[in-house]
Amino acid sequence: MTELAVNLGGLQMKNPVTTASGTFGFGPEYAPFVDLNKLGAIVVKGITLKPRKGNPTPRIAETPAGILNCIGLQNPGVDYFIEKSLPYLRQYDTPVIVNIAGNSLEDYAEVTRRLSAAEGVAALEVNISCPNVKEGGMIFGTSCTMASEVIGVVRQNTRLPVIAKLSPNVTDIVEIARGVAEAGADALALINTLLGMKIDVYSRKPVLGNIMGGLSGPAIRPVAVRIVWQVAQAVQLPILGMGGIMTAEDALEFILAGATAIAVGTANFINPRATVDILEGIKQYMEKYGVKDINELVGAAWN
Amino acid sequence: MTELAVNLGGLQMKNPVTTASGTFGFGPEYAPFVDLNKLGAIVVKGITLKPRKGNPTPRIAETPAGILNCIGLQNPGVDYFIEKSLPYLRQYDTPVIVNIAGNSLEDYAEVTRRLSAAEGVAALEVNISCPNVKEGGMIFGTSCTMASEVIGVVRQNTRLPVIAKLSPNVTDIVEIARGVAEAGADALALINTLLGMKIDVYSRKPVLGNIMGGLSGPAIRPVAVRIVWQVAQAVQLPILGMGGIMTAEDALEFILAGATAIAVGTANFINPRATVDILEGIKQYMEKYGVKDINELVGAAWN
Amino acid sequence: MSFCGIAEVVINQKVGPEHYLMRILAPELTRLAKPGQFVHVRCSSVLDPLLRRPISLHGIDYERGTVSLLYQVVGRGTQLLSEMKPGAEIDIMGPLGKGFSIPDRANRVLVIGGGIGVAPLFPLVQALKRYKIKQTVLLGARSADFVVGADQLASLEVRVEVSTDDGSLGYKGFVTDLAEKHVKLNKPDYFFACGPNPMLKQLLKITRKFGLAGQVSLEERMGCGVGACLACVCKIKVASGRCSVAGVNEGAPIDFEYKKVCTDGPVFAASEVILDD
Amino acid sequence: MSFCGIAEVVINQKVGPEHYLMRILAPELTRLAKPGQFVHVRCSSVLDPLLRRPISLHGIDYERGTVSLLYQVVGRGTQLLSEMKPGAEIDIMGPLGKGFSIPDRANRVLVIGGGIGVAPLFPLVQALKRYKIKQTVLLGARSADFVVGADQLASLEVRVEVSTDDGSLGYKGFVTDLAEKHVKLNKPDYFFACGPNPMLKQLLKITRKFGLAGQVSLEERMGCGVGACLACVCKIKVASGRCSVAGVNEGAPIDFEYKKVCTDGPVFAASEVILDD
Ligand SMILES: Cc1cc2nc3c(=O)[nH]c(=O)nc-3n(C[C@H](O)[C@H](O)[C@H](O)COP(=O)(O)OP(=O)(O)OC[C@H]3O[C@@H](n4cnc5c(N)ncnc54)[C@H](O)[C@@H]3O)c2cc1C
Ligand SMILES: Cc1cc2nc3c(=O)[nH]c(=O)nc-3n(C[C@H](O)[C@H](O)[C@H](O)COP(=O)(O)OP(=O)(O)OC[C@H]3O[C@@H](n4cnc5c(N)ncnc54)[C@H](O)[C@@H]3O)c2cc1C
Ligand SMILES: Cc1cc2nc3c(=O)[nH]c(=O)nc-3n(C[C@H](O)[C@H](O)[C@H](O)COP(=O)(O)O)c2cc1C
Ligand SMILES: Cc1cc2nc3c(=O)[nH]c(=O)nc-3n(C[C@H](O)[C@H](O)[C@H](O)COP(=O)(O)O)c2cc1C
Ligand code: FES
Ligand code: FES
Repeated sequence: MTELAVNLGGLQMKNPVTTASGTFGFGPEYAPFVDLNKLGAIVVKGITLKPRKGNPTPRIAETPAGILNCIGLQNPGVDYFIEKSLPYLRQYDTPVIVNIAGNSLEDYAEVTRRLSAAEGVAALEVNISCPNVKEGGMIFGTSCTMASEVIGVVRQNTRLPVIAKLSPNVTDIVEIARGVAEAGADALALINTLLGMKIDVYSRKPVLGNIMGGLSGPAIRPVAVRIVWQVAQAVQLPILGMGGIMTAEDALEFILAGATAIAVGTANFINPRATVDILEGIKQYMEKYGVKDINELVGAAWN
Repeated sequence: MTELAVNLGGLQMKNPVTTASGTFGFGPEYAPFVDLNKLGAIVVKGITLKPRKGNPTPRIAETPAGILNCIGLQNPGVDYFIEKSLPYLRQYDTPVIVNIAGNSLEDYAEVTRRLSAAEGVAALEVNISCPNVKEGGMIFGTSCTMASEVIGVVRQNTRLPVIAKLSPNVTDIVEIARGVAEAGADALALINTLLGMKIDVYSRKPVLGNIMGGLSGPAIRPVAVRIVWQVAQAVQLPILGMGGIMTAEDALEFILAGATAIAVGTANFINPRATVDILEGIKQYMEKYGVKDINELVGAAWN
Repeated sequence: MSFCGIAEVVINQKVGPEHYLMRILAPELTRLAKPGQFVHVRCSSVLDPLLRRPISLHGIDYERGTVSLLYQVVGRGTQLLSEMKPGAEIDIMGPLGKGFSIPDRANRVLVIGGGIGVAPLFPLVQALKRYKIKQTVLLGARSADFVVGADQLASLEVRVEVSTDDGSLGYKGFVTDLAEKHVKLNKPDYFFACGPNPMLKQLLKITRKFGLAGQVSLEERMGCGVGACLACVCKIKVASGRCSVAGVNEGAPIDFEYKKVCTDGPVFAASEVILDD
Repeated sequence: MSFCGIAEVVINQKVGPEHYLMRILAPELTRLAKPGQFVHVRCSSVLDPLLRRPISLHGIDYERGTVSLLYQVVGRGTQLLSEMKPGAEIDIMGPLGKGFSIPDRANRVLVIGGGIGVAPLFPLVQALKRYKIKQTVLLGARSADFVVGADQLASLEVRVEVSTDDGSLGYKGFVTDLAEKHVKLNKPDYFFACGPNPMLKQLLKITRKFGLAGQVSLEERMGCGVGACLACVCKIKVASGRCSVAGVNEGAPIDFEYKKVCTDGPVFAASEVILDD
């Protein structure tokens, strides 16, 4: 038997396959295609204290082997989420990781408190890396001091495992990873989107409603693998790796680079069954190459 | 008639289409496919003071809509270049931009002096952004102080136009662009490759001989366009834009974002006539949409 | 439930200057399909182009288990679609979205299609016919060759009127002018429309002026197609005291919420949509 | 000069468990082609997979203006190649590289192909025949079904010997063992070889031991294919006093320079190549 269970900073998961925040809604959207019980965890769309309308359209643009998005954290707010979305998710035997964002430290603190008091939240993924909102978001994630402050505040307000989600748009991500580790993060989520844009040469205007957006999908995978590789060897925290994972091979690349678990994002849009297909592929690889425990593969490419 | 001539920080070019350093050799390689006289300029492979062997193989890996390379600045050294490569290039009525790199400030200074004394060098592109060499290279380009120092040293040793080639692997590229502008750069080349890597899940080893490499090609275009857009609006220097340009439309995206000229890199490998095809496509676009002078399009997407 | 998997292209033929008709054998999908719904198709088996493309159901043949798509080549994805040969495999997902719903009180219905917007109107027209509801179909296009499907509609024995921008076929002018005339003259009691945003915007002005209720099918760029990514939103009036929902409330900002074209739509009640420029 | 453009696939058929033979009508390219050269082909018209793939010229038909490629499906690019139908357009660039050169002094030649390495040896064998040089061809493969082209070679009336790792055809063992036997027994005066690196490494040990001169065709991952990117380098001994070029200079580091497989090769003098593990 192949052992697939992993522990992500205190969060016990039956397998390493999760969903990337913002690409899997709140669960029911992909339920027609995926048995949600099969997933290692479900990471839901970013939640803020108050509801947010998000950005004007167009909110998505296709790029070579990638997409740009500028959703702008549209979400119904934490109270609505706890009341309406959590009960649905509680039906499943799969831990729910809530991705949170805020405009201020106080926002992060309050969202953390409310979610920690709610039933059925297994961990918090702290988004300090959203490129699509004016206040907060990425600005928190590109400064080491601010990143640590946010994680510190979340840490003080919860006993749940805290996963810090970092921005790749920085000179030295290892420094930031060290900062949030010291501030009390239990795990790291790597990576959020790269800041990008696209111009329509016929209208001579930016394509996206918000001008810039976050680049995701297979195009960014080499950058994401590199970041996981660098951080995993420098910082003693488990990593939730993501960025362009489409197949089991892609997922294994992240695990070999040092990720303990992986998240499937953009791939869901192309293959709604991507998560379970990837899980199946990982199992097959392990059987074929005689890998008994997935944890043997974590960081196995280092030497 | 459409006017295609542009001026890149003192370098007069008959059209905005150039080649990206390292992707077009020293000229003769693509001469069977391209009339070199048609190009706005030729940017040659990075040159260092002493010959360099470069990195072990594999030096290239394919990624989704992109490639990773870790050539490691293999080159025959500045003297060989001046003696053997420049005479060939002087046959053509096309300005030659020499891309230079070094391990130390003194290296940069000496290469600059030798090239400035040689006949047939039209401008220097200063590579402070190579991700594939241990000393020098990118480390110069990710620190604002060091970037300015290198450009300052080159500036002091030449009257040629100085183009600073920046690394995208930074938190705040505008800050670095401002720094090199103050240090005396006449133009900016944006962008060099993104740091990335790839792991072979069967051998469980990094694919590249040098482990990490630089990501180029269409995959990175959204990041490159975003950087040109940001820098062009913040810094008063002309920009040589590059990163994933495959077609005339792609080139126009950079020009609309604020680039005065563009460089074709990875695309040469896929279509050896990419440079001239792109030039032709730009002309057709201008004729179709009644653009008299290409300079009208520079930054035309800003408002 | 939705289907997602490989289906077989049965026919893929050129039916207009840039228009193609593709029939796909997909019994599981067809069984669930309703007029106004769409499918999300992959145009390539590799990673470029990456995203699926949303295309409306133009024909639903429950007996043969096939759906047809009527699509216009506008970019790379539709270009690749048009190159698929009969027998080819296509990766298709659907049916998706909420389709048209036919209200009990509708007796004389006006159906308006602009450009490729005619595509989803066919199964609607057939359904209206089955319900024996009187209908007139107005089709607008750039020029005569861009009018697709008029003959087919005529063969269904419904009244069809055509307008072209250049007058090369039918009424010379916009289909919205034709619609306004028709509304004045024949006083329909309901309408359905699909077409480009400027057309819908103009049409909403007219129908709101005359107090005509109806449904419109919207388009927006999509990621997932299933309501997960929030890319495809459109502005929907918030049913609060703060704004008038009857007419276009010039000047005063109308309060809105973003709804998803892929799952809340693509068909919305005409009274609730807000179309920006 | 080199050709780069669209050519027509004439034949593309399966000829082994993972092997395909593609014939391409490209008169301009064919006219320039020499044994040992290669072409650089695009496997997709979109941006994924992005790079061209280098494939040797397996057949050169100057009269018909066609070249043929013998290739093994090992990844996505070759998979896509294998799916091309006769009549399809293929984006092809070449001929590239320096091919084999036949030395005047060669009288009894040994030709060794390992795996798909046989591909470029066909036009060489034909040329050797034209020059009336005696030759023996040794082919090595995993197992019987992986031996391709033995029949064709036999039909050229050259002596062919086969080895398979599992003994399912011909000699059981590595083709390098066969080569060593042959060198000892028949004392050839020159050799040509193409195959995987471990095979070439072993072969170089043998030929160096016996002082046999020859040429080997190397493979390396390529970007441009024209000498511009410096991706495809291999280690070539520097002809300086500092190192022995005759034997493998165990222990002492051999000084080398990187040369380009695409333009300095793919064929190199056996005496000058250094193969790492
Ligand atoms: C619900 C719905 C139903 C549709 N039904 C039909 C139909 O029946 N027939 C038909 O011809 N077209 C229909 N369209 C429009 C069709 O989706 C686009 O023409 C198509 O996606 C263009 O793809 P492309 O690659 O050729 O163009 P590109 O411009 O290269 O596409 C680039 C990106 O923009 C998106 N995009 C471009 N145009 C549109 C558009 N109008 N709407 C949404 N996304 C767009 C693409 O999906 C892709 O992600 C429908 C759109 C929606 C939202
Ligand atoms: C000069 C030369 C001549 C060749 N001739 C033949 C031939 O006649 N028949 C044949 O079957 N194969 C030949 N090869 C090998 C062939 O190029 C590879 O098998 C092919 O590129 C694999 O592509 P893929 O997409 O299927 O595999 P993938 O592994 O998916 O390719 C990924 C990348 O690695 C490169 N790559 C993978 N394997 C090789 C390899 N062995 N050599 C160089 N690059 C590689 C690819 O070009 C691509 O860039 C030759 C290689 C060279 C350098
Ligand atoms: C449409 C969309 C919405 C996203 N929303 C969020 C979000 O709300 N919070 C967050 O932390 N990351 C968000 N992300 C980033 C993803 O979770 C993930 O980090 C990124 O897309 C890289 O993974 P991928 O390439 O597999 O998509 C979003 C990404 C996409 C494409
Ligand atoms: C094989 C290769 C070699 C390169 N060598 C250099 C170099 O020597 N100096 C340099 O400044 N940039 C070098 N670059 C970076 C390119 O000049 C360019 O900045 C980058 O590739 C982005 O453009 P592209 O996506 O069009 O290739 C190299 C890129 C590639 C792919
Ligand atoms: S396309 Fe993702 S929510 Fe509609
Ligand atoms: S492939 Fe570019 S130098 Fe050989």
